[in-house]
Amino acid sequence: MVTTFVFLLTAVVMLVAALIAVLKDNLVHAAMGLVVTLFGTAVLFVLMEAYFLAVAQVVIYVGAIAILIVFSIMLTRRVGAAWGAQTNPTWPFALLVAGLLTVLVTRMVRAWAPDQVLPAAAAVPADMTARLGAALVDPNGYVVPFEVASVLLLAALIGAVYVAWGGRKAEKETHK
Amino acid sequence: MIPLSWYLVVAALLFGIGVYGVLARKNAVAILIGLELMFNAVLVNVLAFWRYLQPGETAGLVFAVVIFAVAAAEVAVGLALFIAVYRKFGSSDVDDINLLKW
Amino acid sequence: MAFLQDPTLIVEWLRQLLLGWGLSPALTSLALYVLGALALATGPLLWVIFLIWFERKAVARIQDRLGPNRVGKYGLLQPFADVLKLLTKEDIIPAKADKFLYWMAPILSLAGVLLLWPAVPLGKGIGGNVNVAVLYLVAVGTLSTFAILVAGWSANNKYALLGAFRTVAQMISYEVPIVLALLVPVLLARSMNLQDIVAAQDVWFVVAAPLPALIFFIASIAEVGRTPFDLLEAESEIIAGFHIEYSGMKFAMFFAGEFLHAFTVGVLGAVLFFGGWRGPGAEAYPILGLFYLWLKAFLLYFVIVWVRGTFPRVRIDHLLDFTWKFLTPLALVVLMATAVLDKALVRAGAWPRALGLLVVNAVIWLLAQRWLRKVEKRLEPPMVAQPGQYPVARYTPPEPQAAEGD
Amino acid sequence: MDSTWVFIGVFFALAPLLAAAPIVIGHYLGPSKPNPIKNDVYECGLKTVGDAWVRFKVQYYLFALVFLIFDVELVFLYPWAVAYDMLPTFAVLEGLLFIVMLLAALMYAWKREALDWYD
Repeated sequence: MVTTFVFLLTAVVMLVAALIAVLKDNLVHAAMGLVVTLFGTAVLFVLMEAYFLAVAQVVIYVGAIAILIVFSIMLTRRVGAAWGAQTNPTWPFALLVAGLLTVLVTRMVRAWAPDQVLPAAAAVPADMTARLGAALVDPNGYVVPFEVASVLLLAALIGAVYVAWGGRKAEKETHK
Repeated sequence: MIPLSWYLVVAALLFGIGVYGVLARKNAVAILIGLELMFNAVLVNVLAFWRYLQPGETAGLVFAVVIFAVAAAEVAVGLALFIAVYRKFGSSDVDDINLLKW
Repeated sequence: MAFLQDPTLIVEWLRQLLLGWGLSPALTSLALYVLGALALATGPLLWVIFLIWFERKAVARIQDRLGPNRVGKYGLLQPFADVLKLLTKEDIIPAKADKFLYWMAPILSLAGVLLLWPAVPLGKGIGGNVNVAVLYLVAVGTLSTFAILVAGWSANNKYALLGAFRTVAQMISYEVPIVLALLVPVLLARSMNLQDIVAAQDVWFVVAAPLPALIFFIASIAEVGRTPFDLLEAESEIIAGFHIEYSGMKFAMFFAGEFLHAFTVGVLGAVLFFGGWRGPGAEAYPILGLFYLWLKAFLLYFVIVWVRGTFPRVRIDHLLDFTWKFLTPLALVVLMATAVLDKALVRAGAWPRALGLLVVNAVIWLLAQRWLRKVEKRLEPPMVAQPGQYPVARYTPPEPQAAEGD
Repeated sequence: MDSTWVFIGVFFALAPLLAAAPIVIGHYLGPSKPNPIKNDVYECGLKTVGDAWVRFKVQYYLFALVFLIFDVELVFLYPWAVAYDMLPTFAVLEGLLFIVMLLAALMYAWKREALDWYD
């Protein structure tokens, strides 16, 4: 009962916030919509008893990714300037594609798993976080994705710093 | 109890909204916002399947964790490119960046 | 007095009372949750009023002043007078402000601090028992960061926005060493649950992990934005930073949030490194555990106030260098050393393990000191007093530059 | 569902209300005599410089960027630390390799002067 109510409330808030995120011309408001959606996702994770991932979702998405996005929006805009239209003239086309995709997937889901509920025996083990940690470094488990992720992040950092930052000397010259 | 399909429908709607954002927006950061919505929809999907089909296994959780890493790398590099372009062209509109047009 | 031995009895008593009134069991549980949340949230909020008085008085004494002494005995009623004044001040909302976000920012700022409290274990079996508590603390901390960004943005004042950028850059930079330092107690206790972390401290973790404790403490002070890391809102130099456009009660909420956050840092430090509610007799009488926790937290809070009263403000480049080029690498090295040694010493018993880790921490600290001396020599000319001269570095005016926004 | 998480949910609903209450009370208790000058942007004594805008400073972005990468990698390490008793020596080394990667990322940003503050 309570979980169903919380789920429905979260879902509605999330979807409205997601609409704000893609429709608002004021991009800071759009980013705030994104933050609310990300938070709602974390609530859904708690409902699914994936507690570690719920907090990780908030730490990574809300705490780091959203802040990076908000930074980029605020840094590239004149304070007090008008936003102007943020939508392409071809938006009806986009609406058509997105709408078709959504309807198709939703119909497929309804047809495939109409009312599958949780099996009675399906409990999440209490030490799930420890199991995840062990699996991440287990040679027979997922050690390759784990190490590849670290290399990917290292590469991303190097690439991003290289692209965005020319070093102090180059920086001084571009601003002269 | 909440049926599995509810989670999947919410994820599908979220994904659709994200697709619309990616296709309809002008500003590069706004496109990234749409992309993030799509990533989140995928995360909800993955975890819903984990919870309902294999709650004792770690595969679903590992999948979600790897998606976190990929999303972070994508945002970092995407925004770095955006900022480099902004510094070069003084605009954050993808329509204005048309060097490859000719 | 059974209550002293088991405070959960009060919950049972309330539950029976509510059930006796004819409420359904589900509704009773909900009412109890709401009551508990109200108690846990209003307690810290009222405590803040005392903290404000204490801090003003303590800093005044450190600086050889009297501090508040007019309203009530020892000025104890001063904060109440302040609250009354702030409540009846005009609530100015800038005409061009982004109204909704402008209202949200102070609320988020204070709520972000209050939300840390449900994770804190207050005694054996009472208080927070969250299975991922340590990361929960980090996650809730991001709300405060967001509040500042939103506050700086919504007022539509470019100085507020600049102040917010700088504050956020500082906060996220210091979050890295905090997250790294928090990893060490988690590693030692094999759990993210603060209740388990307290239970694992047969030997306080400050013995096994003095450097992470220090890193956590320093970085947390910076995260709260207190002196010596408060240059982003330095009252005596620039006006305010991100809350420049806030007045009345909204401004007070930012302030209350900061004071409460400082005390909460004390509480978290006590839980993570100083044994939390543990102490003689705390197992038998959980109320005593609450008292121990409060005492330890208050002592740590006093150190924060002491630091505020004594240290000069640091410069922004020093501030950022300090976290990225000293605290973060140090925390990484300590983490690696702790991980390796802990695996080797895991069967040695509590005290040998703690002492072994202590020795490693000491060695790392000495090496870090040596490295610092080396870097210091390379960077700046030594500030040594010559005969007849004051030991003051010579000020060289910066080269004149074209007018810049920042 | 764990009961502590229900409690946290209730707390999440209540804490903002508690923080909002004094603000709302103050809003209605205080006088309200707005005028255009009072509600104008507050800047140091001088008249507002209209189109002066915040010059883009890539520094802020770089700190946020390095922070993002660190944050993600550190979150990965928490389950590793929790599972420490279950890990063989080999798995511990895997974790250390991960931390070394992090150190390498820090070194790169450091050497590229991306972590320096300049005016």
